[in-house]
Amino acid sequence: MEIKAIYYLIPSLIMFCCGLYGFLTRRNMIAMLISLELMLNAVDMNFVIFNRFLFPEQLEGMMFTLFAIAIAAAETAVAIAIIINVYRSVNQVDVRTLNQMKF
Amino acid sequence: MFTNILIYFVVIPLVMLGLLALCRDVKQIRAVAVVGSLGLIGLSVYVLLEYLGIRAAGNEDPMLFVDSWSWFAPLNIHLAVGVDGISIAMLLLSSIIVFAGSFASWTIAQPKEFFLWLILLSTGVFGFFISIDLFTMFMFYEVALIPMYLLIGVWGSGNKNYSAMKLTLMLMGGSAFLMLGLIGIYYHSAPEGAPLTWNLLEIVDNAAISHGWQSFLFPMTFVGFGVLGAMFPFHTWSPDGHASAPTAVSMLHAGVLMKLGGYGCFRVAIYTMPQAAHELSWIFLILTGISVVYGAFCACVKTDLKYINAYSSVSHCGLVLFAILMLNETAMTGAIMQMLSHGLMTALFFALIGMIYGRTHTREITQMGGMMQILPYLSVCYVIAGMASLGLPGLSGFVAEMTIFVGSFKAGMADYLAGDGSLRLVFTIIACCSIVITAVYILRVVGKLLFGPVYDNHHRSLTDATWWERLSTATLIVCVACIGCFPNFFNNLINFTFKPAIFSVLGIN
Amino acid sequence: MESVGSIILYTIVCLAIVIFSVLAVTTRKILRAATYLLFTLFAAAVVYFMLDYQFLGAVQIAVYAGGIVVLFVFAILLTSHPGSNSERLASKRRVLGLIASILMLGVCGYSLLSRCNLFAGKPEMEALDMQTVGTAMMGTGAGQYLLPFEAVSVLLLACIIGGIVVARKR
Amino acid sequence: MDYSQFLAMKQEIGLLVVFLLVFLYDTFMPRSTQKGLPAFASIAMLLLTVAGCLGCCLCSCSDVVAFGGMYETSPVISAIKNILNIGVVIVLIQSIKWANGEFMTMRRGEFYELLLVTLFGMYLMISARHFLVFVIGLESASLPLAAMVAFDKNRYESHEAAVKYILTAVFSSAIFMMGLSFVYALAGSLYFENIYGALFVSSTSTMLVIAIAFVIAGIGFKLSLVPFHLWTADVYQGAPTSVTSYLSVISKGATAFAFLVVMAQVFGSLYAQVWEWMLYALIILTITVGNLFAIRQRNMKRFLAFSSISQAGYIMLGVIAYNTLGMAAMMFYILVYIFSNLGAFGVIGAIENASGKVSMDDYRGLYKTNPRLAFTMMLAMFSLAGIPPFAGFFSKFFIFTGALQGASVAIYVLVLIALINTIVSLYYYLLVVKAMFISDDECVIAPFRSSCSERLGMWIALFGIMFLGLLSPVYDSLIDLSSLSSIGMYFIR
Amino acid sequence: MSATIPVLILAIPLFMFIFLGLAGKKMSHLLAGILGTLGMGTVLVLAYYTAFHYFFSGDPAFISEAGERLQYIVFNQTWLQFTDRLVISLGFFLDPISAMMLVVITTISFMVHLYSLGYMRDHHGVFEKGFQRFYAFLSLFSFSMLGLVVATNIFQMYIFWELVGASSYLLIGFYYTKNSAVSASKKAFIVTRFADLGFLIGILVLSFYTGTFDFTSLTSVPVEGMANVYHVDLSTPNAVLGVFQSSAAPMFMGASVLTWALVLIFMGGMGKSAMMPLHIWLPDAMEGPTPVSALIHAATMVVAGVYLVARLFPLYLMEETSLVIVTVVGAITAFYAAMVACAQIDIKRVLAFSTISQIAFMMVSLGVARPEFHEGLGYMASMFHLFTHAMFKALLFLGAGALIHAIGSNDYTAMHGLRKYMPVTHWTFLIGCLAIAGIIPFSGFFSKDEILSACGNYSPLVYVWMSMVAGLTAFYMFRLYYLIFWWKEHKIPEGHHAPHDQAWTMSLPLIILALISCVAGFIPFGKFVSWNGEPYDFMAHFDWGVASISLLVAVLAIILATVMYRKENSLPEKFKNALPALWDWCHHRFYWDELYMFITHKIIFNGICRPLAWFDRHIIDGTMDSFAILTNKASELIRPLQSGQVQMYVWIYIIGALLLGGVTVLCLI
Repeated sequence: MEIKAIYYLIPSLIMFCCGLYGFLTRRNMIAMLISLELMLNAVDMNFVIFNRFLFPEQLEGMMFTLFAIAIAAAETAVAIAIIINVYRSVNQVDVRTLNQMKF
Repeated sequence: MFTNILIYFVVIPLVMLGLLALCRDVKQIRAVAVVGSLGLIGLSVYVLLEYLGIRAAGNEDPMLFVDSWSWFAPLNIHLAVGVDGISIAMLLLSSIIVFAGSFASWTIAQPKEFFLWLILLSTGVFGFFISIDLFTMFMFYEVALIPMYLLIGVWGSGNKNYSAMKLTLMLMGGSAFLMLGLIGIYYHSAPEGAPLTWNLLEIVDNAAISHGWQSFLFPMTFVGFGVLGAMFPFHTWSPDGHASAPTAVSMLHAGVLMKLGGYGCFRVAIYTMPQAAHELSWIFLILTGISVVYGAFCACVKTDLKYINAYSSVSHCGLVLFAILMLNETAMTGAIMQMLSHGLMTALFFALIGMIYGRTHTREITQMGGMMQILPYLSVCYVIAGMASLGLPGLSGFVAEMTIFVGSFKAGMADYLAGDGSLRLVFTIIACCSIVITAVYILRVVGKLLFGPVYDNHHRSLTDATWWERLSTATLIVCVACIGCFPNFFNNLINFTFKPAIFSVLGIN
Repeated sequence: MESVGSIILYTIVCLAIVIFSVLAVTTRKILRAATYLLFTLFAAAVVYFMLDYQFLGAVQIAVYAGGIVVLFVFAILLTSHPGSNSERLASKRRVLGLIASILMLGVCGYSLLSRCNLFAGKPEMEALDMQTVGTAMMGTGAGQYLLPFEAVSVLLLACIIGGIVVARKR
Repeated sequence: MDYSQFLAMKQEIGLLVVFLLVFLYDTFMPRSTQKGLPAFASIAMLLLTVAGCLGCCLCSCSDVVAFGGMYETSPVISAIKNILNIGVVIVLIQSIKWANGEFMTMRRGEFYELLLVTLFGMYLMISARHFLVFVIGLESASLPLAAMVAFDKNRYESHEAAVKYILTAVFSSAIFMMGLSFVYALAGSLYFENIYGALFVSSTSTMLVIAIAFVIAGIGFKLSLVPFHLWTADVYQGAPTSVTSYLSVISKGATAFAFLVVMAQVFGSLYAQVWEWMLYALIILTITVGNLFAIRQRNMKRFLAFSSISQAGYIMLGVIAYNTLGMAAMMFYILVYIFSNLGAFGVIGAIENASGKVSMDDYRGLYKTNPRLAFTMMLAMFSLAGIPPFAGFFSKFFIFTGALQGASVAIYVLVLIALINTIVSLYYYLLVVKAMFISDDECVIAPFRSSCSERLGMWIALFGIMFLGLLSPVYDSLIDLSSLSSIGMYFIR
Repeated sequence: MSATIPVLILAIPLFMFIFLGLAGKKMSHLLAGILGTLGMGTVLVLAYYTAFHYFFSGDPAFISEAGERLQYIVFNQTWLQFTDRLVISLGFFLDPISAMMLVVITTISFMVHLYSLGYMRDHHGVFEKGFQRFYAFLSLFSFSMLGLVVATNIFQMYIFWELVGASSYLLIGFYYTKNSAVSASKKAFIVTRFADLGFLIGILVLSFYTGTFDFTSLTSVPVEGMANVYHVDLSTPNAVLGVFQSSAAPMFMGASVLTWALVLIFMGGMGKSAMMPLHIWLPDAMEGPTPVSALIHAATMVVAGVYLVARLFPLYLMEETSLVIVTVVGAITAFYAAMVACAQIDIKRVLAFSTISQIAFMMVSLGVARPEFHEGLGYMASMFHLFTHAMFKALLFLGAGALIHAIGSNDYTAMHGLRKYMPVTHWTFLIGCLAIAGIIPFSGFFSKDEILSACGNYSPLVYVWMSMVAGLTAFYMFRLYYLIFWWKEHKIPEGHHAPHDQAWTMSLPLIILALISCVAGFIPFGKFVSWNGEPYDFMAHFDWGVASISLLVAVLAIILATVMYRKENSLPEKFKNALPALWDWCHHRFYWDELYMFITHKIIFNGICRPLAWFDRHIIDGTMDSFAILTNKASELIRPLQSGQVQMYVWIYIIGALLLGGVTVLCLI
């Protein structure tokens, strides 16, 4: 048996969809961020898999993932800062309570 | 640039705007308004005389005083000006009505702002009439529309918010179609490979708009301008708008702004796309033909003076578009005459209604009566305006309507005999019926409002017209009578445009 | 033809990815979610190793597992009272989430499956040494990444400033 | 390793110098002089703008590609950057009063630093010719902004807005990168040029379409195209007014141009086949939904948020036009939009600073108490609505003209829908005018005198509103630039 | 003939109108009246001079060597040019009938001007309010009527036609504070306007086919014996000749286009001349001051319809059908009006219906005129009757005016036995009655007799019918006469003056008109007026048989009237009770007004206008508003999208992105 690209891609896609599901359903903002991390990670994996299986002679996918990890870290940092900020202000992290502005 | 006389039609209002902004008290404002509008009248008379002189010398160009300055070169947009008899007639009309309107709003509240907007509006109007570049034309057209909102909204009466908004939105809706049509014309204005142009004369010369595109663009432009020309069923802004507008604004709007519609329909839609005009005219003929009688019938039951006049305007302006669509020299001449005539007499009507309303604080004819005994001057003017409206010979309405009927009938019979159906003929006859209905509603108002016993004894203490009101109305009456008595002068002035073989393409005329 | 060991490894890793992902988004304990995330990230790192990108796998472990998850844990400890943050999902929300993710799965899965070149095996690749990565990172030519490197440093600086400003009490 | 290539990035380096200066001022100048920071930053930015404009006018700089094709600059790109600079200068001037407010003391410098970094990110987005650079630019343009949105710590809305912004932004970038991974799978490269070449010869596949959809969604998020727009209103409302105005004009303008570049240089060969119709649908949705929401807004900032959504739809007409005329018109539109919207935000900011009122109901009768502000607001509204002789009319007209060049009937229909929507937009812009001018109520906003900086900002905006359209050289030069630009080569239908 | 005098004939009244209209308020009442009267006097002299010159100077421009009278255009000024050929000109057209009309109009008008100086003031000599206005309007009317009759083309005629309509409107509504006067004036204007619509369309049809408005060209129809008389070059393209000979072909709904045109034009005439069914305005028009009724609604304006048909007579001759229609309408109207006149109480209404009936006589006369019958006797008779009728009907109206002025009421019930108090009025009124009854030697006898002869030539049926109407005429006139002047006078209440004859300004016109009525019959009218210009001796065509029969009928009718009404008796009551339905119908004018009210108010106003206005406000405007409402509704509808829940935002985002891609994929596949 040969492990084909698609065998890696499908778990990665499932990971992405799990992230999506979590992002859409979790009430805790930090849990949402965790879901986001799953999504980002899935994308990273995609790049790496494509790079490795389709275009092994270059490193673009891998480099992209490398930078994407850095970006994800930065995103997480800012997002957590903001969430903590909100927590200070309203004393909870439930995203559904953040609906003062609407319509 | 400033060697061309026409540009001053825009320059003078702009200077007026500047001066108005500097004015400190109401006297200065009035002075600026009066001097400026007199200047405009003088300018238009001067242009008229020059024009006649040049024509008499045998100049056969379709437009005179033509000049063009490049503006947005990449799109070939120019500030192009030029006039023919029709534009000059319209310029005269506008300047007279601005003049009369200034006097009619002599004692308006917040005069500075009012005149600023009013003059901005007239800037647009004048600019529109002198332009022969579609872009500048459209720009001035919209410049003329938007001040209406504030003029009605701030200085209006009654349900003014609703009316102002409705009027603005509907007119802008029309100009949405128009903008699409104009850009479409631009992109088909020249044959393959030649530079595209916005210039009307060049577009007509090129005659490059293909048949298919004409049938798409013609309705766009015609409806676009038709909304302003109060074409059924896009006329409903007119009654509400007029009813709420302050006097001078009603005057200017019915007198001049609605003419933009008719003028544009001819100058842009038909002038550049004669084939489509010929083929599609039946749709609009039906609509405008309906306008004519429909407006008149509606006017018969209204009791608010301004509503009556607004519907009467629908009817009369419908006649303008109706005649334009006949695509025949006589009828189109009549259409322009009707524009002049309707402009003047409706302005007169609205001026008088405003003056009466200013005194009685009601416009319901059921609440008034016997004004002839109380306000003889205004009442007599009202009767004269009414007579002009119902087409009494010697006043302007008659000559315009007759020219239209003669021309339309000719077109209708020609169609009928050629076996092209009797639509034109039938609608001509239907349109003719409007002279009776007009008589009905005019006399109804005159009878109820002016004649009969005094309805409300409080009205007995009212005073008759002041000098500025007299001046305003007298100006208009003299003009109405002038057209009515010496129609051939105007006829010849207008007629020239229709002489050159614009429609040679179609073999019409 | 892969070795049996790698196939077994592959199976384990894949199962880990799928299971821990699902668990991370369904568990009702937030701290557990972070833990499952950590496992998932480790599994991803293993995948990178399996695909011969050892450097990347190392970075993944260092940054993600070492940095981000720790950040999460801190944040969770800051914002939640232990044991109290179990949550019950409204079924409507769940349905909506399921619709979206299944749709996503379907659309993306279809587009992946419709590419036949994805059914190819792993081609041979030269072993990636650190030198190559380093040169690519610092070079200015084609296929070299000095500009993103500099740019990402600006981004990180800005995020630090932003994080501080936001998190600062006053 | 040719580090001299950094010299190609003159504007970015200039911007970083400004950033550094602000940073140094913030860090090392004594506390007493800190109040001078806003002015200092504005002047520095102004100098940069002037230098940029001069450079643009004087040097006939040609297209430069650096970093192995990752970065490109050309006259038209410099021009759009300069346009953004102008907007930023106005924003900075208008925000001086706010930035000198009491509660900003602790983070005055940070505001400017973050703002400059986001601008740097936008520069990168515009100049990027590689998706990695593009993504970094995109993130730099949004992450610090999230922090800026959260600046107003006293207001709860600010927090909520920040959360909404950061969560959706990160989510959107995940989707965007998902799309990118597909693109990468198809083309084997992230260089625009290579992708274009690869896609040019390959056939359309499901994966490609999905990839394009995700890319459009990712960028459309920043542009707030419907249905990727939902964060916009909340964030605009919650953010401090200065940030909102920055977000609404600069961020949007930069992204719009970057979007055009991406669509042309990456997916150009698929215009007619794939993304014209996607964009077609998005434009109709954007304009219509934006307008429909704007109708019922009472909060001025939220109102302008929806107005900006529908304006984004009009801007996209320049992309769907897919020709140099459309591109120039889009740049012109962005320029005009910057002035018009900043005119409006200038007034809103001034009133908010003076009285704390942001509701349209509070604006009733404003003309009686603050005629000049009301007048400025009205002109801004007219310009946004596209009323001549204000600049907005010209930009709208040109963008429609661009869209219709050589267009099919479908595009005519699109433009007609857009035009009909202008009526709806006119309606709600006139509602503001109505509240200020026509309403008879007593105005709750007492007469006040706005600060010099605010007035200066409004004057600049007014000047732009009045004269940008009437003076043709601006548009002419934009046309010249775009007809010379290399992006033009990609405009093949 | 120089144009000066004709221009003055038109210009003086116009000037007086403008002058009195603008400056009237600034001058005294008397001065205004005198100025107006003097102006009219001048016009009278000039018009007499012109007519005299035309008939008697022997100028070859006016009369050919063979003694035929020619048409002559004194001047013709282009007023409005539609196309090269279609031109409206304003000019001055002289031919026998226009010259005659000049005389009639100026005479009556002058009399009325003079008379009004006395009439338009109360018993204390105080002038009525608006006296100057009255004279201004009279001048306007005179101007318009003169312009009408001297029209060189049909459009000029239409122009002045409208103007007389308007001046009639103004004069009927002179007492504008009275609602009845206002509505009467409105009615008059609208009814005639409606008729004018037909006229206008008729003109349009005619001018389309002939390409001209000119009477000269229009009437140069090649009827035998005409072309040489009118000296028209038939080869010109304007000539109607070719057009209608070839266009006899175009038919429309079973009639030739020419017939349609002529019938439509006749419709205009019906309106102005108050033929059935467009007569309803004329009785109401009596709300105006009585001199106005005398001038406009008896002598001049109402005969414009007759004049119009006479003017276009050669054209009518081409289409038998149109003349038959004229005859039938005339005959029915004549009888109807005579019947109604028998049952009216208001003396002015009696006179009004009498006027309708007499004009119908003229119409019938024109309708039965054929060249082959006594060389078109009917035409001449019609014109003759027009002339004599103008005189005696003006006389009767002015007399009635004197009575009304004296009594202050229009009802004969308020009068009775006035012959003692007002002898001048009595005698002149009697002369008028005799003239209209057709008693020899008063003028009416001759003209009416000619008409009956013409009818007799045409068809015995018409003859009998018209003779019956002539008898009715005599009957109702004498009924009126007796009811006014005989019977027992009312008691004069204490402190009131007895009614008495009037000032000389009022008496003089009565006397002059009475004299004319006495002698006018002896004018050899045929010498001056005939259908083709050839003079003929009308005594040669005088049918003594017809004359004696009609005289007999008239005398019998008078005797009947005498029996019934000379003294108060029960005969009328009995008669009324015997035929109550007939009386009711006659008294209520056969319910025409009610019918019109029904049509205009119930059908047009309530059935068309109101629904249309409703339609406009609710359907059309509602549609426009509904765009706004729909937009608002849509806005409301999509509001939940912006729920404030960030997860919903994202959900929409992802679904949007997937749909965007998915739908495109589906479309591409």
